[in-house]
Amino acid sequence: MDLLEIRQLSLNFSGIVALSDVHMAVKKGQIHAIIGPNGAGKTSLFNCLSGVYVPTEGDILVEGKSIIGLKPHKIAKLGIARTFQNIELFANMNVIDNLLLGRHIHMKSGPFSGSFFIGKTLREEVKNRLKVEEIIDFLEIEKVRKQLVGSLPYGIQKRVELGRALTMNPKILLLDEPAAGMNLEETEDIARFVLDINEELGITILLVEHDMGVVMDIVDEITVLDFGSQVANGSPREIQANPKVIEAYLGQEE
Amino acid sequence: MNTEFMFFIQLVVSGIALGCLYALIAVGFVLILKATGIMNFAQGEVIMLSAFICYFLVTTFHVPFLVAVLLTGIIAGLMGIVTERLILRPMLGEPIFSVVMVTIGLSIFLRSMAGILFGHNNLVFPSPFPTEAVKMGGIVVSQTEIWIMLSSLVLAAVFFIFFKYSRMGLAMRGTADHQDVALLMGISVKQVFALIWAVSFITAAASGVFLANVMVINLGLSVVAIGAFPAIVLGGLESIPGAIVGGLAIGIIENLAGGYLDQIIGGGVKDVTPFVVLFLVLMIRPYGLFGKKEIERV
Amino acid sequence: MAIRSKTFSESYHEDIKLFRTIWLKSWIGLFLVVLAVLPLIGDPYIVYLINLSCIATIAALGLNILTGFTGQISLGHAAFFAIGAYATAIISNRFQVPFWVCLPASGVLAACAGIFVGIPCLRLKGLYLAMATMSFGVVVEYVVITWDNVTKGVRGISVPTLSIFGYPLDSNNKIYYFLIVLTALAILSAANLMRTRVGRAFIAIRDRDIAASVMGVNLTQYKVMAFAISSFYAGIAGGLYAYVMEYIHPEHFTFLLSVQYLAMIIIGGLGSVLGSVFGAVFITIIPEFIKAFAQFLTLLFPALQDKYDDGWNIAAFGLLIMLFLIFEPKGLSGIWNRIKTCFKNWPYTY
Amino acid sequence: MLKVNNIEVVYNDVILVLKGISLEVPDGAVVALLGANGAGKTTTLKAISGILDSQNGELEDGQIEFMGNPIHRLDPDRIVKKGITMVPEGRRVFENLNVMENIKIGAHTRTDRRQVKRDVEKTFDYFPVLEGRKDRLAIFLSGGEQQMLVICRALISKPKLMMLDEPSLGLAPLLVKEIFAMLRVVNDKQKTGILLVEQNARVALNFAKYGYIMENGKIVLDGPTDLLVKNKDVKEFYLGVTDKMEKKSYAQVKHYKRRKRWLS
Amino acid sequence: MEFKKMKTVLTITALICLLVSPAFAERGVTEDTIKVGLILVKTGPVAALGLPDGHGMVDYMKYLNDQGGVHGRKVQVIWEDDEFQAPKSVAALKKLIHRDKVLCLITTGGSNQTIANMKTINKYKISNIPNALMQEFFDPYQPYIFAMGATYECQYQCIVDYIFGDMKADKPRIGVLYAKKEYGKIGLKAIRERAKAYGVDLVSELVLPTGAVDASSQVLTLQKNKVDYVITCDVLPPVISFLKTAEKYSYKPKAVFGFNWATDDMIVKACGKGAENYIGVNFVGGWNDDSPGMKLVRQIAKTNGREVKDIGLTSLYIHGIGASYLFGEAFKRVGKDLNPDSLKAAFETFKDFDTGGIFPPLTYTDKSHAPPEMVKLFKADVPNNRLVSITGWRTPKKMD
Repeated sequence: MDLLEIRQLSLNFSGIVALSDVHMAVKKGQIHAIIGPNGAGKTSLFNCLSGVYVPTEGDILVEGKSIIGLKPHKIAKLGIARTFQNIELFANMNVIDNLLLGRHIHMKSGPFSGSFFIGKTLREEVKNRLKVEEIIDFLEIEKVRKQLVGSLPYGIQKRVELGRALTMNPKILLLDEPAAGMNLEETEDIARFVLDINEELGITILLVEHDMGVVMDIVDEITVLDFGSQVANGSPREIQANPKVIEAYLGQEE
Repeated sequence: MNTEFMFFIQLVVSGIALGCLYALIAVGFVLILKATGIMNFAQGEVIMLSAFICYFLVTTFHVPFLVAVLLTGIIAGLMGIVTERLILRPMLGEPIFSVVMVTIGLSIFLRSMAGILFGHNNLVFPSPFPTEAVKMGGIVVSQTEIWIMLSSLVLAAVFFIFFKYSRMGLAMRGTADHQDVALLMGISVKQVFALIWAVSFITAAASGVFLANVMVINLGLSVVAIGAFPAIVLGGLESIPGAIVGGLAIGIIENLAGGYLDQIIGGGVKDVTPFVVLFLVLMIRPYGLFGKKEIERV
Repeated sequence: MAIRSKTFSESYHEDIKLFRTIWLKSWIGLFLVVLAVLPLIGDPYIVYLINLSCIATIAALGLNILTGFTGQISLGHAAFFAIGAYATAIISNRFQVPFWVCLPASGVLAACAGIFVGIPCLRLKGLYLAMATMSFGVVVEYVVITWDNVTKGVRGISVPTLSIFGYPLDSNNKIYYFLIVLTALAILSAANLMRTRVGRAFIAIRDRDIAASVMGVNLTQYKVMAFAISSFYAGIAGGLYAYVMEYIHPEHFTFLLSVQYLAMIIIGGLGSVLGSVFGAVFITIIPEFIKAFAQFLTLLFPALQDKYDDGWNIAAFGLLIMLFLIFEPKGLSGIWNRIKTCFKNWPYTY
Repeated sequence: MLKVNNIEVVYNDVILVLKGISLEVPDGAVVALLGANGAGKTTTLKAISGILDSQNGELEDGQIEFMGNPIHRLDPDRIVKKGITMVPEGRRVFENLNVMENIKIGAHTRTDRRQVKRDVEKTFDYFPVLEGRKDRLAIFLSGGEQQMLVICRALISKPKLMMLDEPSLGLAPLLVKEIFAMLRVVNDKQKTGILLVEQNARVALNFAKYGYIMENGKIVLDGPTDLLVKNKDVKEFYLGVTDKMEKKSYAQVKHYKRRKRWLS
Repeated sequence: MEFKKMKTVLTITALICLLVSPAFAERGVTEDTIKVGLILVKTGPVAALGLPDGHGMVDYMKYLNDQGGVHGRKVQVIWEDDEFQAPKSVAALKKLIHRDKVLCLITTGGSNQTIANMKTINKYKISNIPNALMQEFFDPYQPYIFAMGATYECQYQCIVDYIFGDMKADKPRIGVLYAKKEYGKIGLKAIRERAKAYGVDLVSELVLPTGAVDASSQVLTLQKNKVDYVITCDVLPPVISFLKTAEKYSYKPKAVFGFNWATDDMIVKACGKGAENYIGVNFVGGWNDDSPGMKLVRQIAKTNGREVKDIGLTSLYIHGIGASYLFGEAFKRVGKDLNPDSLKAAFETFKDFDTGGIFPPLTYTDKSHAPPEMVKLFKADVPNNRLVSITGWRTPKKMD
């Protein structure tokens, strides 16, 4: 069974068709990319997956269970984590707190126990802090631990956002343009992290990216969207050779 | 015609007159809200000050009424520019909360200054409008009210045209969206802000002068501005036509509640009804009747 | 160079402690001692002002949790405060129950009202929310005035003296200790709450609500929870107010009171527990300082004696708020943080 | 045309972001400014267009000259009037204005209103897509359309120098090509100078005649682009090719913490 | 730097206010002074009521001092502004007692402030004359509160009596406009009960709020219900709004009545012809009365350079002078040995004490501090812009 399956998904938005009849499947353990021109509906698809938008038609199955109509926080509990195109970090918290928020679904303390901060709550905080520190090590952001994320440079913020998604211990990680606005070195870093996450942590990854260098090099499968509908699906090699994709998206190589 | 029906019509008509006043006050709020995102809590004090200024111009300095109105407008406009220059410009780029708080500080300051400068007595404006009311088919409208309605209408039209078609109006709308990008377009944001505060204060002055004609002038006059809050929200905070429709709606609702509900439920429902209506409207339309729904983009 | 002990931590457990250095602990100890002996040396006037500050602090903490931390603007805080005050007055009058039933009951009632307002207001944001909560305030005021066989309406209602296990706290100096302890508890629990899971979720909602929900924060639940906690604090503060004043009247709980609480948290610092304390004390005490200063001026310049208008006191208050925010838009907690860094780095400037 | 001479910029009175930047854009030239995130490229553009104040920044030292006149003390609206327009990063359209109004607002500084009308039609020739969306609110445009719109909006003010901050950010490859082709036309026809800040070094170096490379608030390398592309470091760190002009694969990036250093 | 300076200044001022608190053996009384407190609103919208009242109180004490004081002592008045808020009023009283150490208060201001202070007043034996007129202040007996001025109930009973008695109305259609305040609610109830006693039900009971922009819906409703006697339980500004709106709709009831806070020459000045049918009740004399007391009032105003238009509400100025007059008299009666107890005792020797027409004659005993339940009625004199009294002091008729 595929980990994630999208069936005949359509989304209308103030009279504008954002997605129509999209279907695709993400296999467990793979890195899967969605590419397509701007306005093709890639981000809208992500928003449907994480429950921010409710699709007009179709179905989304995670491990065979439909997540249509579930609120975002319920979907998060099912193991879907994501990052955003324009960084959506909590700018007034420090890095640790941002990552600890990622642990939200794995923690239990409520308003009463929180007010007293003894015993179980304290132990829980420390335990989750350990997990957060692991991710901090993994992403090499030890130095900025206690800084407010709002004051960090763009590249680091992107990495923190990735970390925040990772602390959720997701089954599937949705990455929305992880390499956008990065220079070569930073792009390399991100590419490496994506591979590591996939290999070492065994997390399935679905990503949207415009940097064809990255996409073609690291992913297992690609889905191409244009005007809200699916144009092609296949391995990087197949996609690169697909005339429809070249016409709509890649352009002729000079 | 039967008296019940006449009663209803008369309530609606006087509600419209009252609503025009609310609309005028609401427009003053909305102008600043639209361009700068700031809710100016000192608006009521400007209204009150204008009423006092106009009163003293007419009584102490024996300035003819129309000239006094003009002078009041000019003084209010200058006050707007000074306020923007001294108080709000240093706050550019600061959190909106702090800026709103500054206007609350300003309101405290202005109110007590009004007390110091103009005293605490109840004053009655020597109204230039004849007290003879106009009767049309049994419906009574006072001349003051006719003036209020006419000038609200004219102001609304002027603002609408200004924002839709003029270069400066467009610049203001742009500034409302993104201040920093507006700067890059060669728009002098400072100028825009100074202008908007001046215009808003002038609108407040207009409502102040009219209020002076229908109410006793005292420091409590500033509270009327709070009565205009429901109008602003109903109109959707940033829409001038919305503010006007909102004002009218609130005026009519208030009067109808006063005429009918007060007898049934009893005890001052008139004042509470606008707020209850406001609450209910927000439950159904969280962005007011005319407000734009913000699209969540992530 | 002075070496300060304990500026590093050896475990995460230590890293998340509230009071980390020995210095901080001793300063707090000293402060508590000063507070404890104050009623013995200061006059009842000052004690009364501190009592008012304590009540304001608890209410401001509540509002800061909702507005400062969770980002839900409320202009109806006075209403929750009023509900707490009236609950205490009515319950203690009708059923003659002691404070440890009355006070929590007031808090819970106010919290219920908070939930009642919070749920329909879930979809509202910014000014729209402010106006909706303000409407609630207007309605509560109306109900309190109109429902006179319960609230005694515009007559006002008197409150029995607060007594702790038979010992009546019948003077301001006696009730003072009670208030100090409760305020300290309120501050501590707010500070604790804000650095745990719930508090983080609140801040996340304020900063980016969509991102927060995608990270697994149940927006509905947490927004309503913020409303409930905030109004719980307001309810407790209201109950204490009723005990301190021993008589309450609808005119004490107007829209202006809501604005005043908002002023406290903005001046103190939004999203800062300590800021709420500073703001509450500032707004309560500063008018007294201004008055004292004005008196001082008339001593210096006797010519002012008869000319001085009391309006100047309030004008100065308004001016002070404006100037303060123009120079320090982040509020008192901003100044506090600067002083703290200054101390930390002493004797170096940066 | 534009001369930036040794400028220093401080944020919030404490953080020194630009540590003496000098660069030059000759008449009608296309110049690229490259560098890592946080190197200070955007700050440089902001300093030139005079909008540092509104962001708590301050120009501490140095001069900026445009057509021989110093402009670093001018308000941003005066600078626009002199002929410098900046296209900010991140497709900053006025969301609540429609496409037509967005373009018109770009002509704020122009007084010849009749000519503006004709010019609006002309800009639509560059991006015919926009003409069909004339009355749509800008918020409803797709990312690519928004990027076109902000470029149109900048063009309508008839700038002598156009500064673009990451025009390719988040755009599909085909669209990137289209936009740069259009910029080329503008540069050729109207002789508008272009100062380009880009992350996408490959595109930028291909497009510009001269390039500057920034690191940590300083210019570390500059030269004609045809020379720059041959530089070993540029090749490795900006173009991602090996000495033998082969493209590296991201999948083969090594798993150790790398640091690059520039001599400076 | 700036902050440091500010801090130093603040600290110094704080220290000064702490240290400059003089200590006296007997609170508020020395060889040559009597310290008297006064808590009354000075700023904000309600100051229109507080200022003339307080000025009257201060002016009379000044007059007393100019006459040589009381038994060689000059009276020193310390006026604290409470902004009409109970918490501030409580704070002000604490300051007056503990810092300034006053002997008594001339007044504690409005009803809700006075009640909030009640306990302290009793504890520290602070004699005072509240200027709100509530039954709670003298029933049950409050040892240190000396109520002055007919209660709202009494005032409205007199109004209803006037409608049935003097105006000889037959089956009058009575409507009430009230504010949702203390006086409004008490007034409404009193009118309702009194009318009932005459066998008439009220036709309309409408709220007219204090800050009302216009009174259209109220006027229209009264007009529709053919109300011919309107009784207002409202302060001046809304009553003025009402009269003006009524004029607009040419609504002319036979009479419009108002109680003491709305019985002032101001109403005629403001409404002109609109006030033609206005009749007010008050427990202080009229400004132009020819009584010795009112002559004194006018003389005090003159020596203090106060003209009628500066004073504002003259009826309140008169009230202020009256209150101080009572205190002056009490000080005189005590003699040299002045303390809280002897002051109270002196007040309790008042028997049919005549203020010369400022107040009706009044009596206090050690069992009752009830005010004289007497009022005068005043009618608008439009050409002369003032109210003139149309009756002498009268009490509500005994009903059985």
